[in-house]
Amino acid sequence: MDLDMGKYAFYVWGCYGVSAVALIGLTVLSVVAHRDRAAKLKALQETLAAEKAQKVDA
Amino acid sequence: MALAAYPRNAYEKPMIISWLANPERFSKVFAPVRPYLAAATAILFVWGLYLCFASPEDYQQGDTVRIMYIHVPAAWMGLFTYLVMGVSSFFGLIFRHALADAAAKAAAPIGAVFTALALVTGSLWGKPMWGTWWEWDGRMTSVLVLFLFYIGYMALHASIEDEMRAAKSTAILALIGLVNLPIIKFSVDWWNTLHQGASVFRADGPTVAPAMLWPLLIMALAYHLLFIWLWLVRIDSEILSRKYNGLRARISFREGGA
Amino acid sequence: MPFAIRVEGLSLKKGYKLLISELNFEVGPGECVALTGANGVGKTTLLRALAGFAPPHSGSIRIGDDNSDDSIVASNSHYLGHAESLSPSRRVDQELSFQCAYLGGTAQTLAEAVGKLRLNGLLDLETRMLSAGQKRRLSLARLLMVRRPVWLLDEPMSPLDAEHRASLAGMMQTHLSEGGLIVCAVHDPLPFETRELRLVRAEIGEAVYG
Amino acid sequence: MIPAALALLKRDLSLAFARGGGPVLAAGFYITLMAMVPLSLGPDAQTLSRIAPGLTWLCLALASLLSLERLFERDYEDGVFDLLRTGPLALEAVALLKCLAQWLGTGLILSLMTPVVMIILGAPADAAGLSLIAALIGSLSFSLIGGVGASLTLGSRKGGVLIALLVLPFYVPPVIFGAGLMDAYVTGAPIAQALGLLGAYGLFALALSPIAMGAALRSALN
Repeated sequence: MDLDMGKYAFYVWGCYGVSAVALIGLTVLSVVAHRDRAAKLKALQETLAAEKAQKVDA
Repeated sequence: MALAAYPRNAYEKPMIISWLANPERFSKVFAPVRPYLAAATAILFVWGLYLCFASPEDYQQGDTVRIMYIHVPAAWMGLFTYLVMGVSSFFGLIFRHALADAAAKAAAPIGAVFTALALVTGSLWGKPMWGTWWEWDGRMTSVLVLFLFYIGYMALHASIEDEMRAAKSTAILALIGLVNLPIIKFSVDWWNTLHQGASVFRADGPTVAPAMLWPLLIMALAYHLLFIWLWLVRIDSEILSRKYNGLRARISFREGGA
Repeated sequence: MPFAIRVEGLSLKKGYKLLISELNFEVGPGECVALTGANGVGKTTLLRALAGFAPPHSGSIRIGDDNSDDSIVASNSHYLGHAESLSPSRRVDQELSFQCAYLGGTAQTLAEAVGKLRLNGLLDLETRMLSAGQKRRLSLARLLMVRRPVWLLDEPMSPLDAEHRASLAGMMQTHLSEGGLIVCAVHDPLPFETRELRLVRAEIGEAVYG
Repeated sequence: MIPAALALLKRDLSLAFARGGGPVLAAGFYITLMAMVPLSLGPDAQTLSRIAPGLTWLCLALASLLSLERLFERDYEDGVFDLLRTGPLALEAVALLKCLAQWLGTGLILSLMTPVVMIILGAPADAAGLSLIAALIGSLSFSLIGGVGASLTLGSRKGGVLIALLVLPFYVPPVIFGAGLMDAYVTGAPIAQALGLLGAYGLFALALSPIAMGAALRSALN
């Protein structure tokens, strides 16, 4: 492993840094959005099921 | 006299053209695959990044050669994603698959990020190598236009409220873009030869030494897997939100009254 | 073979919602079908599908004898929707002569339509200055300027006053007596014999994709 | 069919010219833009004459964007398309005729002004004929591609800016070929290739854009 980039440190680490931020950011956004939507859908489905159950009881 | 025809119950079975085109089934099949895909992506990234810094310096470019390992895959993925979007849009438009629309929409932001990374890392590579942040050569200009396509595509999708219409309009845009990209690339290359004196890049780009091939290949593979994984997550997001909207529409329909 | 509309197994969607499912009906020459039903039940959607503006989700619409080709539907029918298809900055006579030339009428049929609908006093006005009733009468002119067997009318009476309602009813009856067909979305019953097609709200099942 | 097409063309032209809308606006914008050039770059004749052809093409492309937003929007909102669709013309033909009317109302006038503007900026006077032909082909391509952008954004909330964003990448080839053509002429290089490419792109736009506009309009209108 050679982690000393010498005089090019700014450019090399800049590239890897920007790429890491962008790709990790995209991943986090995608996964969080996915979780949110799954939770929202589940909540709605549960309310509907509860309503239905109530109707059957009544 | 009333006609004897009344609309029947509107319960509809989704049309099955191909097995996986059913969004429900698509979700079910790929949900268990996604964690493995995520793990494989992570492993490949660790391995690839190790190779990036374990490989020797280039005798000409020195340490900046390590930029290539993330720049070139990003550029490839920018193009590849557009191809994926174009093909998805084609299926969405011709066969009216809702899943294909979702697939095209889900791919766009990923492609935009890859393309932006290609531009930024290219610029950061160009400065130490050629002494300039930006060179108006054919390749960079074309990638910039590609990036603008992604922006336009996403802006168009966001600006049309009706989901079906948005899908259709953006699919048409993606297809026109697919046909036009080679023409734009050609025109930019033609323009570049016209003004060749200004260009500092070699037309064929740097040749890759074998020792540098491995890190490049592994990183490219990691980028591909990352794309596929993110794509699947985002498609599933789309399916979930459509299902949610469908349920909402059904409730408002039921409670709407006359 | 006289004209007829045959609708078989027709399903129509609006967005993700299936509004009309498996609808069957026929309209023969000299017949007027009155579409009734609550708001949002799909009357306009059905009329637009009959005009060939939106493809059916499934099923078929046949107009005439054999096929339901888009252009054939269009050139055999008049569609009058809620929007009056008028440009606000153009004068009434300009709009009339454009519609007449575009749809294939003649100067003579134009003059006749103007006479029958008593549009003479409006000809030099810009359409944005007209009242809703006047605009509707202007739209009705194309039914007379260019003879077509099928009239698809979306609540044609609503902006008109009593006098003009009666005269439109007369126009429709004349059209029927000449062997024409009318499909007409209405809220109030028409003052002549019609067949009623009542659309009922479809029970939406699962969220529908595609 | 032909009387219907003529009637539609006549109507759209009269709408375009009514109250000095599109054409005067586009011409005024074009001139203003060109007047800004020496003001921003300095009046040095040598610099100006070198960049005149390219700048003219850039301004032509920008001015062509102006009236696109209203190309289909007004008829869409007024429900005129319901009437147009019950006529003898296919939606593709309707769209093409509307583009043609829009071009006659703006692109043609901008093209006629192009040689004058170029010469004012210092291009040689004998380039006038060629620049007119190139501008005619170029502006027609701009109108057709612009029509596609206008049909795609129909009914969306941010019409104008969005059309520009969608359409400008597709303006790249004609701008390159057109400006390259004038460059070649001024420097004495052969012009056949650039002219051929410009014409080919125009034909390509003519063939493809009605199909795309028809599909987009159909989806917006149903």
